[in-house]
Amino acid sequence: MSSQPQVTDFELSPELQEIQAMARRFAQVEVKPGAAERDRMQTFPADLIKRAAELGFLKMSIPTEYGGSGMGSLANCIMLEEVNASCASTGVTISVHNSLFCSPLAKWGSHDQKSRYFPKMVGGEWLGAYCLSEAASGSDAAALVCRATRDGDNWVLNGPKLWITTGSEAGIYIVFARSGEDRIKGISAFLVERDFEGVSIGKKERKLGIKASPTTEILLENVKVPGSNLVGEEGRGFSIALDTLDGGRLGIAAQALGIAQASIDLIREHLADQTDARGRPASSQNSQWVLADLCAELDAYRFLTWRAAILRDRGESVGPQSAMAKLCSSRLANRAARAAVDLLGLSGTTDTSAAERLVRDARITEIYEGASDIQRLVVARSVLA
Amino acid sequence: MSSQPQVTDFELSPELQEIQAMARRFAQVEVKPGAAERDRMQTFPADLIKRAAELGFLKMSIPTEYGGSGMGSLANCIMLEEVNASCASTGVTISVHNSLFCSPLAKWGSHDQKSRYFPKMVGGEWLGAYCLSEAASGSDAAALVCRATRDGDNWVLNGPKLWITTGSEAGIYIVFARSGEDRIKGISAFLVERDFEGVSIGKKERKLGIKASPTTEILLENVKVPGSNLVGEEGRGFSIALDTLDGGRLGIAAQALGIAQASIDLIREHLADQTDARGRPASSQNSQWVLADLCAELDAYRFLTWRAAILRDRGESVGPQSAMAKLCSSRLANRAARAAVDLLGLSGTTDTSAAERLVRDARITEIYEGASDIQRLVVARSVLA
Amino acid sequence: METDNFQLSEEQAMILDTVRKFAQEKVEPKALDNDEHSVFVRDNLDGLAELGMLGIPLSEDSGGAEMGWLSLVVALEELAKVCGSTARLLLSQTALCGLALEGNEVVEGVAGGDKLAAFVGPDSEIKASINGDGFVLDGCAEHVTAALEADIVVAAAKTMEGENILCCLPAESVGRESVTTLGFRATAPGRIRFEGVAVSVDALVARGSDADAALQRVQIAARISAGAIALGIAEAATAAASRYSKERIAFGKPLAQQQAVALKISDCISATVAARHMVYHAARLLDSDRDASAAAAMAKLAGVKAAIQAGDEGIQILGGYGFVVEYHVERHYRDGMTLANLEGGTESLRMNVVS
Amino acid sequence: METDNFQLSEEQAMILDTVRKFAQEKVEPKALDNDEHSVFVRDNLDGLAELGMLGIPLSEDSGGAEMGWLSLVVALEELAKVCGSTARLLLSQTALCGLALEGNEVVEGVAGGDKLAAFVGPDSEIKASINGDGFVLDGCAEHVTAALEADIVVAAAKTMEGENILCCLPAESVGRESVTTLGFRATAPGRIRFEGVAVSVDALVARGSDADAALQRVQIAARISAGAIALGIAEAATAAASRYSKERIAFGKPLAQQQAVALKISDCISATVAARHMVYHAARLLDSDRDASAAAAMAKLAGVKAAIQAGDEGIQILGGYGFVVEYHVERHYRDGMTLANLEGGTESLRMNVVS
Repeated sequence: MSSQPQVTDFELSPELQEIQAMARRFAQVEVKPGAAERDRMQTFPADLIKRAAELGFLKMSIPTEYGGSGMGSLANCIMLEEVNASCASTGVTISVHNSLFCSPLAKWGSHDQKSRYFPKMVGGEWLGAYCLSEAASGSDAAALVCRATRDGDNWVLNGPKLWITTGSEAGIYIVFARSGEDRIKGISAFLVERDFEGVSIGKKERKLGIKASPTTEILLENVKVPGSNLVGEEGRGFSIALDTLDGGRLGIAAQALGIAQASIDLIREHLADQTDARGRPASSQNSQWVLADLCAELDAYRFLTWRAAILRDRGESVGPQSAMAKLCSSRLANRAARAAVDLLGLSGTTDTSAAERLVRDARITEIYEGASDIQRLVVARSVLA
Repeated sequence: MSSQPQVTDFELSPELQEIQAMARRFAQVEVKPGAAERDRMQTFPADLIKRAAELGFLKMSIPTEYGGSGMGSLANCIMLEEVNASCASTGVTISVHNSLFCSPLAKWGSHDQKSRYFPKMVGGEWLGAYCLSEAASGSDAAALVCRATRDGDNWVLNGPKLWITTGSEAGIYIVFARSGEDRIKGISAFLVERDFEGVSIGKKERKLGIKASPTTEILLENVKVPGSNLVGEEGRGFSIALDTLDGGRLGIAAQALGIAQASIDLIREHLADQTDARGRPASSQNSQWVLADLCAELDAYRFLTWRAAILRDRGESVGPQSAMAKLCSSRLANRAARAAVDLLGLSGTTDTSAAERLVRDARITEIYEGASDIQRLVVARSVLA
Repeated sequence: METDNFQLSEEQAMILDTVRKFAQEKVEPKALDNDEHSVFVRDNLDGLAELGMLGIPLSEDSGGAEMGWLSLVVALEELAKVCGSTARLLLSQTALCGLALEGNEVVEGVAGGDKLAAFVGPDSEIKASINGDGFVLDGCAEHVTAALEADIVVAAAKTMEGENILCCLPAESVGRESVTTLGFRATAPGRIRFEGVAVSVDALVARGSDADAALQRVQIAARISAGAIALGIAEAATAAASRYSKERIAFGKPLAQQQAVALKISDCISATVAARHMVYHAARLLDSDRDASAAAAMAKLAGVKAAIQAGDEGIQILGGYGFVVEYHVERHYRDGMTLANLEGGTESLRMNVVS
Repeated sequence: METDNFQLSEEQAMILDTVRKFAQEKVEPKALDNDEHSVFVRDNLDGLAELGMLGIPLSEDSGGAEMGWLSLVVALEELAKVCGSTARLLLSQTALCGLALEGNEVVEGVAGGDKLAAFVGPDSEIKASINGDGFVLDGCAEHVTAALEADIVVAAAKTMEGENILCCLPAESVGRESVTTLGFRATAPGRIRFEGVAVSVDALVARGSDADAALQRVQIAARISAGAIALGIAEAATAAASRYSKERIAFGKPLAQQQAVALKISDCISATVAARHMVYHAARLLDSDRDASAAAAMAKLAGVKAAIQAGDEGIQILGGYGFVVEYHVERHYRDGMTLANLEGGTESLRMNVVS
């Protein structure tokens, strides 16, 4: 589809509209009803992930030659926005699988790796996860210390990884570890199966939001990884990690757009009940003005996200464009959710409405896959280059 | 051009890129150098307007059958952003001529009216102006009291109009006057030549910004207007006025984008001088972060503006889309210009830099052709409809 | 950010010391766990009662200590630094229920902590209909502090004719349901349903202009008190962010040396200091019997703004650590946002400033 | 928004009355014209001198009234309500030049108003090189109050070795150029060029740690004073918007009854009240010889924020009328933004709060 325009005069192509409609139906009918309960009980949405796989949502970043649909970033964003509008925990699970695992494997992996692993990913038999962060390396990702030591044809990995989304539910991880001393060029990427000896799930985080998505430590103790599981060349890990995040950020931007849309929908429904005798809005100017501002920005940042996704689908480098999309969308998601809490009054602070969950889920979008200050840094460097 | 896409995958068509390049050259080479001086001396940019006419910028909203190029809203926005980045006074003069005069005449005027007047407008012999506001009717436009009384085949107009952009420099005005009692349906639109007896230029405003664009009162005292100069039907004036503003707002959104871009350029140049030994930015994080935020939003609101212009070019009603574009872009223009003043330090508050002019010019974009609260009302009504 | 710049009296300084010690020794250790598992902080209220810190601003006739509202502000601020729920419960028991009941015989039990009370304010728009000498109440209050554990419910309601009434009911007479709340989870929050609840003449605390006056007093005092809680939350979140930024090393130096981080903390400090001025000023107006209505609205607005800003920026500075419960900032953020909607939402308070 | 809630002393209340009367009777009538045509407001400074209001905070030894900084704050606030330029000129003459010259024989002329002085602060980064016993200065100060009309120039400069010096030069010895400024247009603002300007030992006011201390004193006092001007601007713009909103009819009712308008005014009032607390508090710290450094930074930040917000929203509420000179608000907006960059820009002040 890369040769056909995806967005013409700001409208999605018919193919993308179809994906959007399908994702919206799935999200509203199947994902939304249990979202509050899953959040409260911290239940992983295993059944929904299976359904998502049936709908083809887990194979969108997998090339057609390996059984995927190779739909690309924009299709992924369109789908993710819809799912996230109903449940951010379900959304991030799909986003990580597609953007942070399948996407780099498709781009940097060997034919052998793809042939071995993609068949398990296409239908969701295995979910993928991404292991970059450590206790002492968050925004400063290159400070990671997890070691990869050569042992004949194999590598031996050692050291805990932190903040791993889908950590306890994934079948396979892309792990970034230090194979050499150079801060940047000493990092390599490895495919590590959950069932490799020495892999274990550490502490599960107790979090503010996305509580149905397990965030865990992944402990690697003398994990023997075959040399054939090195992704790309030795020492390319950091550039693979960053390039992957450029794409992942689009998934998070889409998540933020979905949360913003859901918050706006809540406000709209709340205000729609308040009409005067002539059927005109009788809600306060304040609430109408807030709604108007949010709607305008949502449209604007959706375009920003689509633009970056299209560039990425063309194979162009999208560091700053992707950063802009995540920066703006994630801020909006938080503003919109806080506005929903605010405007819904006492109901906004209890689970009578979805606002209190949206405001908790929104908060992570400004943090993970590169905090907002990192996005600003990326944009500023590019503008000043 | 309406059948061809104007923007494909967020890129302008080659034709529009050409207009953009031509406008940018004109703006940077011819418009920019004298802008500070014109502002200080409050000099109308008569020569530049002639040059703009030569480049075809004054006939873009005039249909080809009357000698225009009928380029439409998006082309107009593209051109206006560039001109406004150099001089908002020049920009608004062109915007009013195109969007608030030629555009409604093309849409609502009779063949006779177009045949009589467009030939004078095509080359800028006459500039057009738009007379809606009065002392007691700003945002509440329907409260206007200027009277139009029938006198045989003619109409007689009486009453002062206020805040008329290009007031003293225009050759012709579209005047909204009360021809009947009904608050809305009692308003009609008339073409009033500057040289009609009884038309005179009242007080010239002393303003915060756009000082090279004369804002004046237009006094109408027993002005006899031929019946053939009624635009559209009697009583349609208010809907013509509002529809025209939907388009005009896109011109102001483009103006705001231009001011924002110019402010960002100033900041970028200021920070570009500050590099470390390795050539990397050495400016403060604060200034880089501010720059990044502004750049991201500028891209986003430019898309918002283009989207609305495309819809308008298709003949669709664009009330809310146009309101969103003006609301966001005008707020950004002010934020960007204030940031420029702030980050340029002591130079930001003197005419050593353009920042102090940009911050004064930016302020009007949130006010004219519908203040921001009116834009919010339009968006909220549409979302809650 | 020392409070001694703010000219506290010796008595107030004593209260500050006492409550701070209690807060740090008794309240803080269990705060995280109480919030996470919605454990009601009754023991903290009892502890405050033992210290004589429960009826601080209430009159001596009511069993209070008559030490003024600024004294309560200082106490709430200290408690909120470690546990918003405990502060919230103290506010409810004192500034809402205790104050509303002043002059009523029940008040001593409330001021002393023997009777736990829950307050249903005018925000909930409970309807009262005349029923003989008494009334019947209908309606639903969505988020009531201590609803599930209270012995008595103090409720405001309005008749069709617009008359306000204030009554005190046994908790068994109303419907009570558990709700999950965004913040203040350790306050036993609940929904209270009034479905034809009869109010006898005995249960009536005030009506007409007496009820108006009582509700007005409660509104002002509760807003100032809420401002104080917000202030404590803002300080705690700012302090947590500041501490973390000095310890955490990234890109070869402490986070605090990143200008972007330092500026966020700076802005939180400014907002917090502004809020403290507003809250203390409003409390002093009230303590000197001057009109504190607009000042109280501004105090709560400034406090809540600072609390949400500090919670939000605190989470951002801590990054992943800000998003997990162990670092407390996410709790401060939730409590701050929740507080914004209690005792008058932001929109209505902003209108109060100009009316 | 009465200042009497802010516990002024009798002396301060007297200053307030005197300056308010002068401001309304003498300053206000010409304020618009002075700004529009860049007429230097020397006559206002002379008028203040006659009233004994020029050297308010300066020591008696310096020819001042030794009435404290809060007294100056009150005076500046009143003047800024009607004419930012006059307030700005008073600040320059007193809090910058007068204070910098304390202990120097020239100061009496400055405190009494006989000698008009202009101040070039450390912001301008003037370079000093050693030249025998004295120095030679090079550099350019971009925006200096009273530059074009001053008799003397008080300048800070720094040597290659990092030593600060403070000197007092005859105005003829420096290059002076007119600049058009965004705000404070009636202060005879100018650019001052130092191109090898010789500073003799006699012209040296202080050097080394003495200069550091003097500049530190000036910085703190000037920031508090700037905060006071910002406060006056904020109040004036808010008052103008409020007045207009009550008079202007749109959609069949006064603008003030549109909630969106009322909320804008409400937010301006809150910001202004917060700023007043911060400014008065900082002045009181300074008057009681306590460290006012962070408080001064916060005071200026809060003041400028309120001034720009009120100017901006004021223009928005007035609409077209806000954009023209006759309604004054556009001037308040320009003065407020200009003030933000004088006596330390926003970024550096925010850093000062945490350092």
